[in-house]
Amino acid sequence: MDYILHVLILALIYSIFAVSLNLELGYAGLYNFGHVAFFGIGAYISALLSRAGMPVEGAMLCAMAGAGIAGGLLAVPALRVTEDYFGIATLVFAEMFRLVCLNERWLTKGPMGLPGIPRPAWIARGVDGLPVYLILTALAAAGVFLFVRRLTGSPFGRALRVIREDEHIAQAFGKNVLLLKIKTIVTGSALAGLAGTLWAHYISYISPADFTLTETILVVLCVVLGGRGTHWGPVLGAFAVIFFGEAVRFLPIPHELHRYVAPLQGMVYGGILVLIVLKMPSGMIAEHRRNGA
Amino acid sequence: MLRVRNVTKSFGALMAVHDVSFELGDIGITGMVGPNGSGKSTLFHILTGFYRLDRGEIFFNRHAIANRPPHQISRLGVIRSFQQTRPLPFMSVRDNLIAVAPRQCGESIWPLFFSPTRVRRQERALREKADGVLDLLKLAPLADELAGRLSYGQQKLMELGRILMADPRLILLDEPTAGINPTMIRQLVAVLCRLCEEGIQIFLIEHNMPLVAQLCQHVFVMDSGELIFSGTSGNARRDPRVVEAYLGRESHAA
Amino acid sequence: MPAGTRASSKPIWGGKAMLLEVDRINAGYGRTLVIEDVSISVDTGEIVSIIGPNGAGKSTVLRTVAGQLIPDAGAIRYSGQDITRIGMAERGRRGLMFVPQGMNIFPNLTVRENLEIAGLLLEDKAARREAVREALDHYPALGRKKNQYGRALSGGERQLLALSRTRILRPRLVLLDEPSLGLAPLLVDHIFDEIIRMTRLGVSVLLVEQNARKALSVSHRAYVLELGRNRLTDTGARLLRNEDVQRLYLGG
Amino acid sequence: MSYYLQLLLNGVIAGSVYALFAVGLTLVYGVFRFINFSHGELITWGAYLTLMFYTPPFSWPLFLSAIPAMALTAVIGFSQDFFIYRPLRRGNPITLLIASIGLSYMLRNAVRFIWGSDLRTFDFPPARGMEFGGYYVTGIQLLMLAAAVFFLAILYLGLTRTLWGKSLRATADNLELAAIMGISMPRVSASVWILASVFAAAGGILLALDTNLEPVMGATNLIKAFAAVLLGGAGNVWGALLGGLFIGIAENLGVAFFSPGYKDLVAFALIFLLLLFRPRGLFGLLTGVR
Repeated sequence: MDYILHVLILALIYSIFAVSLNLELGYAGLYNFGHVAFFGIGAYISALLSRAGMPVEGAMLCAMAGAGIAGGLLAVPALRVTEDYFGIATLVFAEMFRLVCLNERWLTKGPMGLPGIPRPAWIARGVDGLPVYLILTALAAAGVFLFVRRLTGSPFGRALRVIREDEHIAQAFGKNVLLLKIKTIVTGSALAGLAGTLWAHYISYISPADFTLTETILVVLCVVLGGRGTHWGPVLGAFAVIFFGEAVRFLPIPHELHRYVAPLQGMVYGGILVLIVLKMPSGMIAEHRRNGA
Repeated sequence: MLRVRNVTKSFGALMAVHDVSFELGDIGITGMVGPNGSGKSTLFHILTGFYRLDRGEIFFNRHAIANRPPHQISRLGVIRSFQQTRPLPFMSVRDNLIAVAPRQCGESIWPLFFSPTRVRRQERALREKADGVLDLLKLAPLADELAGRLSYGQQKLMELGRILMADPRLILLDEPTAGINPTMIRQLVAVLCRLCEEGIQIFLIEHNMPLVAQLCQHVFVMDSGELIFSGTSGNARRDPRVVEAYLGRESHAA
Repeated sequence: MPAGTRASSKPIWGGKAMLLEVDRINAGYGRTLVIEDVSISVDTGEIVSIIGPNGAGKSTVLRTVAGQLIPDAGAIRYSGQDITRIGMAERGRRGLMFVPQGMNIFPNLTVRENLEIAGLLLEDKAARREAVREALDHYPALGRKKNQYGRALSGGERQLLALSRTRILRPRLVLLDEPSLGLAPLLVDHIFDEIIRMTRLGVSVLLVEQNARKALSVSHRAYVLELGRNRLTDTGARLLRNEDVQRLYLGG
Repeated sequence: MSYYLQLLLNGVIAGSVYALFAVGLTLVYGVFRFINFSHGELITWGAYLTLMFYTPPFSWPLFLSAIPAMALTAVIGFSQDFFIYRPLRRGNPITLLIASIGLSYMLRNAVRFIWGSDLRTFDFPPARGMEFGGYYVTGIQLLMLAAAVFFLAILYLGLTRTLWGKSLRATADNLELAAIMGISMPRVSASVWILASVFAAAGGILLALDTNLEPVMGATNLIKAFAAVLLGGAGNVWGALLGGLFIGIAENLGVAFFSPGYKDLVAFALIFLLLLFRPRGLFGLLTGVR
């Protein structure tokens, strides 16, 4: 039973992470492959602040703000280049983030990571705190989902779609494309920071090894598999990816073959990503069948 | 009122636009013509902020708009069209019009959550405005159709509808009649004339000289980056430099 | 069959087939048709040009004949054989050479390397090396700059380099897309002299040109296109004096 | 002073290997206008395949085992394009980037699946550094430098002396004109992918001689190769070579100023700066030959 709560919490955290990426990737056409860096920044900020005695709720808010600001710092320079270079610039940003975490031992304890990240005071530690944490995560996920749905269903979302389809038209009709993109990335990064804090305080131990290309692949997979530019797509994708990831644990695999599981899973994730792009680019829920604002 | 002074632009060694100066007084429809490679498209992109100019100044009603980003120029009422139609294929025709309307408070995050009524009110107003424009262009029955499924000519009309949604004071059209059939051209011309009567200035780039003669009171002719003629289209046809620009120079016999 | 041999195949039904017959072709990009039912023909030894106001579809016709664009309908016959759907390389081997508009040389290859690539269709290595050497001797302007990169050449020199491919491949028909684009008037005369010299090599020319008078003054025959359709056709000399041509360009 | 020269020497050696990675990456970009993210995995596969042939049950000598390794890597490289990239070529560059990221993740995990995740080495006997003029160079480093120079020399001769090489450069220069000239696209694309794969594999093998093998070695070196490509001007083969050398030297000299942990940061920071200020690269058109 506790295991199911664990998987649900993970899936909800990942759906926040995927919905926030979808705001950038699905609606504005911004292929931000560095999204995991903001997930990490959120996790580290709230971990450091809460370990230093700050109440967890405050730490979480600071984490979101910090991640948002970091998003702005990346967006302003990175938006000067075209799509595919933007994708590579953000990917490099994520790797730089991980490298800084590895080497600034005075702050992040480097590869040993940060143990003992406290949970909010009103949530019990350990296993019996799970149901309450699940509620907290569910509320957060619902809040983020509604916030993003309101955002993308509004003229703001429509303007993003104009930018995604044809930037020249957006510019020619008075839309400040750069400002809209920066707002989108700042918002998306802040929400990724939220996912990061929820994850940090749930797992209670983080290290740079948790924010690698693997996480980037996973969240891109959630969005692309689920359906870019749709409301429910990323959530569906997140649940599918997490359940597949966790379900593998139940397969009756003899011990000596155990080491083959993780690489096989990685091959499957990579393979699905390639197949989706090749055969089903619009993902499970196709955007335009649901027609516009 | 558009004033262009000594605009010059070169791409590496190629002098695309060389020291061009002209003014669009309060003439209704003005045309700019010239053979391919004469620099008229480059000038058009400079006027609308998509290209940066090397030297010169441009004024639109007292505002200096040289090298300003396209969205700032557009907000002054200088609205342009593109040579190829660029519909937003996955949106309905009406949404294509509403999406491009300027100054939408719903496009910034704060009002969305803190003054939603103002956003809803503006949405309704834009919807009515769009339907009005669609009636003017006789596209009303297609309002809910996906823009991607329209014919090429209908997309050109929709593009004009989008321009009207942006409350234009000066419309810059890039080869509006390229690739559409004569009946659709007549419909387009009728709409342009009506806009003129409402005081909207139109500046039209076209190489379809007969159409320019019929539509424009005043014509500029460009050839290899330079402005070689300014006057009525009737005189343009008889001006030796214009004839040579178009038909070229006969050389010594083979 | 290396290009340049003279064996022109005779059609079975007697009567020598025209070198090139374009028969009612329709072509365009995406959903928009640019040319409809356009027919033109070129015979051996002729210079034929296609003129007409911008957007008349001149280049589209040429690119369809060259094989860069497959027409939606109609047929193209070259010395009696249907080549409508044949690839550019095969058309090149049969002696049909295309010089595109604008950037028609390799800027980051040297002049000599440009010529070697130009001669790629000559299967025989020795013949290719000989043809390149002969071309470099024949055009001293290119010979002097044979080790310089293409991008260092002036507009006129670039066009000469593009045209010099004719001397290497010795094709039977050359398609030229706006050779005078972006060139100063003096250079235009120089380039057209070169085109005329080409015909002395037994090469026929199909020429698309915006500089209508210049083209008509060197053409045996010419076709005038308007809005993607055949409008007029006559000898170059008569079209020069034809009033309709000027009205087509300038209206009124 | 000799300390810096030693670092410089190490830099040149590392740089020449990075150049091997960068040259293949920029050639693919030159012809297909897309950065192949899974180019890194070709580096990894080249190294691991060589190790496979070098150790039992094959245990062939190093040179002999490198040949089939590079050949198999070329097969992987060619089939990447044939089965995945070619159908996507019409789409926008983003789908190609996502596909190449997914493919890279798949190939990396395939290495982990077959050879496990722990470090492996060729475990040559620790060669005492040969000392001349006060600088220490191990036998392996000399071999690396010699092999890299050998491969780059072949590339230079191939691209400037043979018609095949010139048609490759012509296609990278102007794709449309190359088709008009009768250059066969299938042949060019096959040779580009095979060339890029062989050079990546060669670089991977040389790298593995000096350091150890791990499944993620390709990814870290890919970022360096990409920095070299940007430095040289995307699509510019000689620019990529110079870019690779520059990065090797910058990294090794950098060690004298900040902690070795940040060695990779040099390439990352360089990419960021280059992307934002000089996307066309420092050597843009200086060296000319694309």
